[in-house]
Amino acid sequence: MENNPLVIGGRSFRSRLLVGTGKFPSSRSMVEAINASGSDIVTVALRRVDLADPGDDIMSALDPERYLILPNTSGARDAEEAVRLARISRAAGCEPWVKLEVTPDPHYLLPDPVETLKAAEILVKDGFTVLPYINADPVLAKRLEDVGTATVMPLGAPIGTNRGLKTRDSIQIIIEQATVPVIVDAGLGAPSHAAEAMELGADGVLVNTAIAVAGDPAAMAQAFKLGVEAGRLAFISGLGGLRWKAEASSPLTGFLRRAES
Amino acid sequence: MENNPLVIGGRSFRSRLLVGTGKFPSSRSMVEAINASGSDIVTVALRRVDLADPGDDIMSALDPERYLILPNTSGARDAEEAVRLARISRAAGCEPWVKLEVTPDPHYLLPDPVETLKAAEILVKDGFTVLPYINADPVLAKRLEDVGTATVMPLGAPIGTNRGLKTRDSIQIIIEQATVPVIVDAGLGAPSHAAEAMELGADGVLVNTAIAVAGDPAAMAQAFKLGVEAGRLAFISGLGGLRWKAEASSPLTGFLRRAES
Amino acid sequence: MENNPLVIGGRSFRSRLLVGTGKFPSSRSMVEAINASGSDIVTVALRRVDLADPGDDIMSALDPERYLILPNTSGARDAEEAVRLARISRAAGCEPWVKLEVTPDPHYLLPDPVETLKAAEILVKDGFTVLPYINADPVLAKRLEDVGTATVMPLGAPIGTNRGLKTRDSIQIIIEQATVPVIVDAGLGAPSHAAEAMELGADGVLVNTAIAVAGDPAAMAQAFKLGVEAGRLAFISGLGGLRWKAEASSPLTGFLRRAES
Amino acid sequence: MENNPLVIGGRSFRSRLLVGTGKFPSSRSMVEAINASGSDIVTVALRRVDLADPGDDIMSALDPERYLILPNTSGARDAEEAVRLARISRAAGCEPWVKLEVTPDPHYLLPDPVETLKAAEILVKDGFTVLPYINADPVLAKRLEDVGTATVMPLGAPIGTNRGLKTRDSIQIIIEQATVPVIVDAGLGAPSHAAEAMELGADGVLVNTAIAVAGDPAAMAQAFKLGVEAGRLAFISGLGGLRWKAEASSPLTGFLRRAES
Amino acid sequence: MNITIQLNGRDHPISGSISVLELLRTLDVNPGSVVVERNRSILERDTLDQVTLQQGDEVELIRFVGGG
Amino acid sequence: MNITIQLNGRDHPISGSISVLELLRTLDVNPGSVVVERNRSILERDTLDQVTLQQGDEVELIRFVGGG
Amino acid sequence: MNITIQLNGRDHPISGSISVLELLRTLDVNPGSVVVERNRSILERDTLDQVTLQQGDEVELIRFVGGG
Amino acid sequence: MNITIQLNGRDHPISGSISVLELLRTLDVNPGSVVVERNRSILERDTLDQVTLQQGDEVELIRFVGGG
Repeated sequence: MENNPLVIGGRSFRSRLLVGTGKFPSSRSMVEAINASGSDIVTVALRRVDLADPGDDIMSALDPERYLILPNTSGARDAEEAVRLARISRAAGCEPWVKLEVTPDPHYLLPDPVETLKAAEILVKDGFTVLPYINADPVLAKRLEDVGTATVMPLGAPIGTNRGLKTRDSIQIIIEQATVPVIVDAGLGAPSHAAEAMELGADGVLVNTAIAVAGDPAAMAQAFKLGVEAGRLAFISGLGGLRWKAEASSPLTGFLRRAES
Repeated sequence: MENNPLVIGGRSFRSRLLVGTGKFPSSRSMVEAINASGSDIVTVALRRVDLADPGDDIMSALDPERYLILPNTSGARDAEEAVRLARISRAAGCEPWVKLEVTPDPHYLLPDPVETLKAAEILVKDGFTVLPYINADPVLAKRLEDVGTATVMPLGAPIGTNRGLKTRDSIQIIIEQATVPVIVDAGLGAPSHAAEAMELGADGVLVNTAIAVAGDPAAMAQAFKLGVEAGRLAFISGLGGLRWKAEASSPLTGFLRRAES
Repeated sequence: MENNPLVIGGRSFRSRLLVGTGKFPSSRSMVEAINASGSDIVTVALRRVDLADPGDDIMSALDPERYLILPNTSGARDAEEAVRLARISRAAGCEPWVKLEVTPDPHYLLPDPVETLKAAEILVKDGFTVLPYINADPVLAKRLEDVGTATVMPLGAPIGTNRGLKTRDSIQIIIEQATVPVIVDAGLGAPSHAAEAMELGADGVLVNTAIAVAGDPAAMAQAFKLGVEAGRLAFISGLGGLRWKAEASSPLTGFLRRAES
Repeated sequence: MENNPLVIGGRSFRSRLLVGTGKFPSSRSMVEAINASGSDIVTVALRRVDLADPGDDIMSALDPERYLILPNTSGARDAEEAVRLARISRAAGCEPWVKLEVTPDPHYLLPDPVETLKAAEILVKDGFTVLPYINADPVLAKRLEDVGTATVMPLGAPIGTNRGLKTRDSIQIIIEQATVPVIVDAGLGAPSHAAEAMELGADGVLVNTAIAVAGDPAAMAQAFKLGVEAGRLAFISGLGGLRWKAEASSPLTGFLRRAES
Repeated sequence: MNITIQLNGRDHPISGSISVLELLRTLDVNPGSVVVERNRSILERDTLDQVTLQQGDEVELIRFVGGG
Repeated sequence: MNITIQLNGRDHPISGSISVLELLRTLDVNPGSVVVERNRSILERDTLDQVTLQQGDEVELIRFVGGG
Repeated sequence: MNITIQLNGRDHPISGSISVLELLRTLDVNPGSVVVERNRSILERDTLDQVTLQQGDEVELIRFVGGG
Repeated sequence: MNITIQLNGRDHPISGSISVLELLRTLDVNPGSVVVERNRSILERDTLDQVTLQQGDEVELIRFVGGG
C-alpha cells in the first residue's frame, strides 16, 4: 500500500494530524505547538466578544496561508445553533468548511446523533464541506456519508479526558465500512493512542487537550506528529497478526545436546 | 526533563530501539530494516553450524563498527547452558555483553526466574555486561539489579505474539523501582505498543518479530523508530492526566442565548 | 442500598436477567434454559411462516403466565418496518410491549439511532411499552427517555459476538444519566460480563447467544443467573475503590526482628 | 465436564472460594462474611502479641471444625522467615498447611520468586502442604509443582488493589500447564473478576480485601460466592467462542419485502 | 377461473376466489398460530372466513420464532 | 433620547440611534476582527456604518477563539 | 537480682529468674492462645512452667490475627 | 585407521587422527566464522591446526545466526 496524502473534500493534505487551538497557556505556545505538529488543519471556535477585553484576537496569530482554518460549532446544543455558527464563520471570511459539533450535554460533551445528522444535511446543501464529530456509531457514520459529509470524526473517548481509544472496536467497524476519511477525534491523550488509531487504518486524528495541557506543548505536538506517522507507516507496511503461543525470534534447532537418534 | 541518551553498562547509545535479527525473509531485508530502525544495538543468536550449508554467516552482513552486536543465549534451558553460550560468543570475538535468555518452556518461551538469576550472577562475576530477559516481575528485577545486571528486560507478552504491553501494570512498577535501564522486550507488535512502553518511562524497547514479519520490514522498522521517539518525547514532555468527565477544548461561555439575569 | 425489584413500564420483575429464544439446538433445550435462567422476560421474533414447514410454533412452548413474552422487531431496517412488526405482534395477542430493533447493517446488526428514535416516538404514542436496542450513546439514551421509552438497552458489543462489555465507559455514563432502567443487551458472552455490567449499576442484562450456543445451555443459563445476582449484590453492597499500591490484607507490624530503637 | 469438588493435598472442598480474615471492621462482621461466603478454607496471619492488648484472639472466633484454618507467612521477607512462621503455626496446633508468602517489597507486597521456591522446597520436605503465593509466572509455577507444592496461587493484581485480573494472559498459560490446582489470589476486587478467573479454568480464588472493606461485607461475600459459582459453572458448561462480526440471535430470512426472483 | 396473489413475497396462484381461511387450510397453517396481513392491514382472526382474496392481493402469513 | 438594544444577550443602553460601526467604536472593538449579527441576520462589514440601531435590536458580536 | 530479656524485639527487665509461664501471667497473656519462641526454638505448652528465663533470652510471643 | 568423534551431537567418522583445522576444511567450514568447542572447552583459533582429534571427542561447531 502506498502512503497517499490525506484528501478531504477534494483537497489534499500532507499531514494526518489535525490540531485544536483551545486551552494553550499562551498564544505563543499555541503557535509553537502548531508548527511542531506539522499540521495542515487547525480548528478554532466562535464565541461572543468579551466586551471587557475586546482586543484579543486569535486569528492574528494564525496564518491562513499555512493552515486550513477549520471553525467548529462547539457550544451548539442543537442543529439550528450549529448551522447558525457555521454560517457566521463563513461570513467572517473563513472558507466554507466546518467541524460540526452538536453537544447538548455539558458534562461529557458527547454529540447528539440526530441533531448532528440534521445539521449536516442542511450544511452540505448550503455548500459546506462538513466534518462531523460523532460518537463511534457505525450506522450513524454511514448515514452522514449518505448525506454528503466529507469525513466522519468518531470520538475515542470524551473530549479532554485523555483516556485513549476506548471505542476501538466500533472505530474499527467504521473504518471498515467508511468511504470517506475517518478522523478520530477527542480523548486521545498520548502519541500511542494516536498511533493505535492510525494502525487500525484511521485516515487521521485530531488532538487538542493532550498537546495544550502538556508540560511542553511544542514537544508534545512533535511527539504526536511522530506517533501519527509511526501508526500510518505501520498500517501501510502491513502489521503482523496476533498469536497466542510464542514464536521464536531465534531459531529453535536442537542445540548443544546429544541428538536423539 | 531532558532527553538524555540511553546509557547501558557505562556505554551511551543514541537510539532507544534495539532490534533482533531473526525471521527476516532475507539477509538484505534484515540489513535494510536495521538501518531504517536507526538502532545502535542488534541482537544475534548462536547455533550449531548447518553442515549441509556451512557457507551462510550472518556476521558478514553486520558491521560491528555501526552497531553493538549483542549475542543472546536463546535456546538455553538452564543457567549452565546460558553461561556456556555467553562464553562461546565472547570467544567468537564479541564484546563481553550478553542478552541473557533462559527459556525451558518451548511453547511460550517464557524465562525461568531462578536460572536466569543464577546465570546472571555467574556472568557478572565473569566480567559480562548482562541484559536479562525476564517476566514482568518487579521483585526479580530488583534481585537482578542487586547482582549487577546492566539492565532488566521485562516482557510485554510472549516472544513473537505481537500482543503488546499486556504486562503494563507490572512494567510500570518495575520502572518506578529500577535503578538500571528498563528495556521492554518481547511481544510488542506495533509502534503504538512501543510508544506506550516509552510513555510509561521505559528506557528502551527491543523489537524483532513485528519488524521481521511485516509486509515491508524496512518501513516497519522506521515506524517503530518513530513510535519509540514519539513515546520518549511524550514521556519527557509531561503527559496530561486522565479525566473521567469531559473538559471542553473550546471555551464554554454561555453562547448565542439570552443571558440569565 | 436495597435490592428492589426491577420495574419496567410500571410492572415489577424479580429477575434482572432477560433471555432471548434464538439459536437453541431444540425447543426443549430452550425451555430448560429459560427455566434455569429464572428469567421473567423472554424475547421472541416475528418471521414469515415457512410454508414448507407450517407446523412449527414457538409460542406453544412458552407459557405466557410464567414470563412476559417480549416481541422484538429484529429484521426491521427502518422505522416503518419496525412499527409494522410491533403492531403485528400486538395483533397476534401479545401485550403492547416491544423490544425495538432497527438494524440496517446485516454484518454487525448495529442499530440505527435516527430510525430507532423515530419508531420509538410513534410506538410510544401508539400505546406501546418500548424497550429500544441502541448503541452505547448517552445522548441518544436521553432522547429516547424524553420520548417516553420504558428503558434503554445499550449494547456491550455487536449481537452474538460474545466480546463482553467493550462499551464499558459509555455504559457507565448512560447509567449515571438515565432515569429509566438500563438493560445491557448484546455481546455479553460470559457471566463475568453480565456481573461487570450489574456492578456498574445496570438494572438488568439481556442474554441470548451465549446461553443458546453453550455446550450445556441450561447450565449456562444458570451461570448467567448467578452472575447477574452476584453483580447486582456487589453493586448494592458497595464495591471498594481501586488502588494502585498494595494494601496489606495481613497487618504489617514490624515482625520477628529486633525493634529499631 | 463435571463439577468435581476442589481437591488440594488429597483433601476435598465443596467451595472454590477461599477467604482471608484481615481488615474486617469487627470480628463479628468477619464471621458473618465467612459464613455468607460458604468458604471451606480461611486464611489467618501470625503476629507478635500486642502486649498493650493481650486479650484479643482471632482463633476464638473461628471454628476449626467448619473451616480449614490456613495460616499464611505474611510479613516474611525471605525463605528463612517464612519457614520459621510456618513452623510456628504448626506448633500452635494448626494442621501442617501453609499459604506461603515471601514479600520483601512493602509497597506492592509482590512475592519473591527465588525465596518462595526455596521456602517451598524446605516446607514440602518438612511435611507441609504448601500453597505458594506467586506472581503470574508460568515457569515458576511449574518449578513449584516440581518441588511438590499442593497448588500455585498466582496474583491477579497487587494485594488489596481491587484491580482485577490484570495478569489474565499469564494466568491462562499457568492454568493450561498446571497439574496442581490454580488458585488466583490477590487483586480481585469484584465478583466479575472472580467469575472471569473461574471462566478461564482457575480451580479457585482467594478474596479478602474486596469483601472486608465492602459497605456490607457479608453481602459482598455472598456476591463473590455467586460470582465464583457462576464462573465455574460457565467453564464446565462450555463458553462460546468470540466472534468479530455479528451473529443474529433472531433468524435473518428475507422479510416483509418482495422476494428477489 | 384462477387468480394470483402475492403470498409472503412470492406469486401464488389460487383456484378461484377463496377466503383467507380456506387459503390457510390449503396451506396446512393453523389460523390460531399466525397473523395474517392483507394489503398491509392486519386481519382479525374471526374475520378470516369472510375475507375473500382478490387478484393481486398481498398476503403475509407471520408467526413468532426464536429471537434475541 | 436613549434606546436599549440586546447586546450579546444582555440589555445595553445606547444614546440615540447610532450606527453599528459607531457602536463598535464606543466598545473599542475592531470591526475587522468580529462578525456582527443583527436580529439573527449577519451584517456585511461594509454596511456597518449604514445600519442604524433600533430599540430592541438583538446584536451579537462574535469572534474566533481557541477551540478543538 | 534483676535480669533483662528481649521480649518481642524489645528489652524487657524481669525481677529474678522466673518461668516463661510466670512471665505470661505477669503480662496477662493466656498461654493457650499464644506460641512462645525462646532463642528461636518453640516451647511446648506443657513445658512453659519448667523453662526458667535467663539473662539475654530472646522471647517471642506470637498469636494468630486476621490475614489474607 | 578410522576413529569416530561426536560432531554437533551426532557420530561422525573421520579417517585417522586429523587436526581440527583439517576437519573444518573437509567440512568446507571457514575457520574464521565459527567457534570450535572440544570436550566443552573452547579452542583458540590459532590452535586449531595443533589440536589432533581423538576417538570419542565431542566437537561443537557454532556460529552466529539471526536472533531476537
